[in-house]
Amino acid sequence: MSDPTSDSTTDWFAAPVTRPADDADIFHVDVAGYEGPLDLLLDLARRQKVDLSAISVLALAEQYLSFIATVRDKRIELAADYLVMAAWLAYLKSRLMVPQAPGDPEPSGEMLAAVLQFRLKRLEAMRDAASRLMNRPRLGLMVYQRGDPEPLVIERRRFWEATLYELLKAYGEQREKTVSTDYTPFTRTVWALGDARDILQRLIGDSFDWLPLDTYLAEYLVKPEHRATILASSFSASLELVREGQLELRQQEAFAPLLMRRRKSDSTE
Amino acid sequence: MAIDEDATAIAARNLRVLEALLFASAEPLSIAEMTPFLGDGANPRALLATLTRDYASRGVNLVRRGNGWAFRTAEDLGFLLRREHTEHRALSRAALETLSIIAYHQPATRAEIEEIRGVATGKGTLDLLMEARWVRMRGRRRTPGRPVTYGTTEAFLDHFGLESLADLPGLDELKGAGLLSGRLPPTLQIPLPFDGPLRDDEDPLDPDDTGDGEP
Amino acid sequence: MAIDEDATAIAARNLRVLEALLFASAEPLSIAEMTPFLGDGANPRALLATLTRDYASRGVNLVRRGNGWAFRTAEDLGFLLRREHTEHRALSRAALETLSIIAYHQPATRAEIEEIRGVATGKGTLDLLMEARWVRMRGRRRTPGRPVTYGTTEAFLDHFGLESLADLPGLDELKGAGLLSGRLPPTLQIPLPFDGPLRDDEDPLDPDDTGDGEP
Repeated sequence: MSDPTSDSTTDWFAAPVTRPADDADIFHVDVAGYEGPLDLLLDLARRQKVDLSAISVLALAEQYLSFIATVRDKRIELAADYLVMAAWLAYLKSRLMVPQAPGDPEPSGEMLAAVLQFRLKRLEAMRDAASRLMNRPRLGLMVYQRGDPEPLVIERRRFWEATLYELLKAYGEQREKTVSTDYTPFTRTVWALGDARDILQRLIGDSFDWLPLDTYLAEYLVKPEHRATILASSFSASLELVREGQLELRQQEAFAPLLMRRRKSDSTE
Repeated sequence: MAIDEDATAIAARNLRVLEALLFASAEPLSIAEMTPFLGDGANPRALLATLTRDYASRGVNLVRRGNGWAFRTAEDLGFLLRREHTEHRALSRAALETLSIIAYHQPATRAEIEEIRGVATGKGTLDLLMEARWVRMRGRRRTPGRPVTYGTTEAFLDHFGLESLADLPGLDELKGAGLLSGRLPPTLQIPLPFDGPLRDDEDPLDPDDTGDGEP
Repeated sequence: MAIDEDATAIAARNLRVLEALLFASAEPLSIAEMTPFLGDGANPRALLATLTRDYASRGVNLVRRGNGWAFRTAEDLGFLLRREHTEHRALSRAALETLSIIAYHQPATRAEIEEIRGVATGKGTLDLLMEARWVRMRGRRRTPGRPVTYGTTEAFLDHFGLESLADLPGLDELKGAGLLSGRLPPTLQIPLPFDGPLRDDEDPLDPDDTGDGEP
């Protein structure tokens, strides 16, 4: 049995009329043809052959319950929906048969019956609306659009833009990309300030004679590539030593040799 | 006098332009789509009214479909032109009911459709209706779960020969009987199908919103 | 008298039927195809003549195509259905690179372009440059595989404001303009581009030569 609660592929035009109308054994055991309990109820209601607003809800509930009972006796699986509806209808039946006691907070049987009637009428109305829609002069069936439309032709023309500069730049970059360059990282000797200070201290020692910085550093200044860093670091270090009062610096004029000597401590003066 | 003659000539030309445009297109054209082709100061509505009148008695009529306008063969000639349709697949009952529920109750969520049908609606049914371009996702209802709201399209109006949703068959009776109400029993306020812009309780869809997942 | 009135009504109806038929048909209809839809004793030719006259001044005309008849947009309104859309777009980086290599190294084959760029050049890039009318196929190199040789066009010179290819800057100028860094091996040479007639190693293209296929 297919799942009756999901959409069946039943054709609305072909199938519904084939369902046996007012057949005495409407309870031939088949729920597969119904799209859920509401569909089944609507079908049962139609069999009362009256306006939906005049159907006997009690009779309808009984028919549904007996249908479900038959189906269950035959041990046919039923989707939960059908059983929930059966439970609700049993409740509806009981509410209809027992008069509403004053102060009863539960909904009255009449109200429940009205709800069911409304739902059935609404479903039927939608079915009716669907068939009225389908019977309208539909496009492609009764009404036609232009068979050979002449669509708008849009001619796209693209203008590409580029400047000579962009062109040349692109070329330059391409050519450079292909040039294989070996890159060797350039390492340079750098005298750290701390090292320069230590070396300077050691070289000057206790000499109290004015001597140019270059002379002190003569042995280190052999390699020309080291000259700049050595001089720079030593000079910085010497300034530091002057500030500390350990060294004296003197220069006669701009670019003249930088003379330095150990400062005589005040105590020795 | 000369100005009047000019005006007449311009109107005549604009009518020809509209005729050509509408004849050339298989799909309805909106006024916004037609306006660029008309001269400055043209009144497209008045021109369309003239064309509608001119063609009213002919074998081809100018009809309005939502915001669009299109030439369609006259309805009364349908039986004559009716062709053999082999590939026209009949819609399943589920699809038909779902379509009519969306049409009459829009904006409608899947839960509302299921409430009326009393059955779960497979996603395939809605997909099929959207594929047929009759149904579209409108937005998301501003309620817990943010369900997608569905509505009909202009192609729906076109296919079923409706100028607007107000032309839905039996709409007034259904309204009178309170059957367009989602609530029970019929409330005082009876909603009417609505395919306009988003309502207060609808959020727009994200650009990449693909609708509800499979339930 | 009554018969005449009937005849007029029948003719009017037949005209409507023809209008609808011709409008809805995907192809021009022959008289033989239309006749079954008309009443007995109808004169299709006379009806078609009437319709042709009725529509002669409208935006849509009834025209004859061989043995068939069809509605067509009036010729003077044909421009309506054709719109030109021009867009200006910047050349992609890949296209610029390819173009510059072709400019300097022409005649250049695709393989040569790829060797310099170091990446495969999609056919789309070359097509685009040819669509822009800046690059043309010159001929085919007389080497295995007979690859197409590409060169620039006069439109290229025109667009980039060059009198001739000799105006393309050489090595020193490129360096001077900062377009090539100083750290270049002395072996780097900028070739002299050549856009003259076919060289000795080039064969002319066949008239129907459409270039290389996709690699």
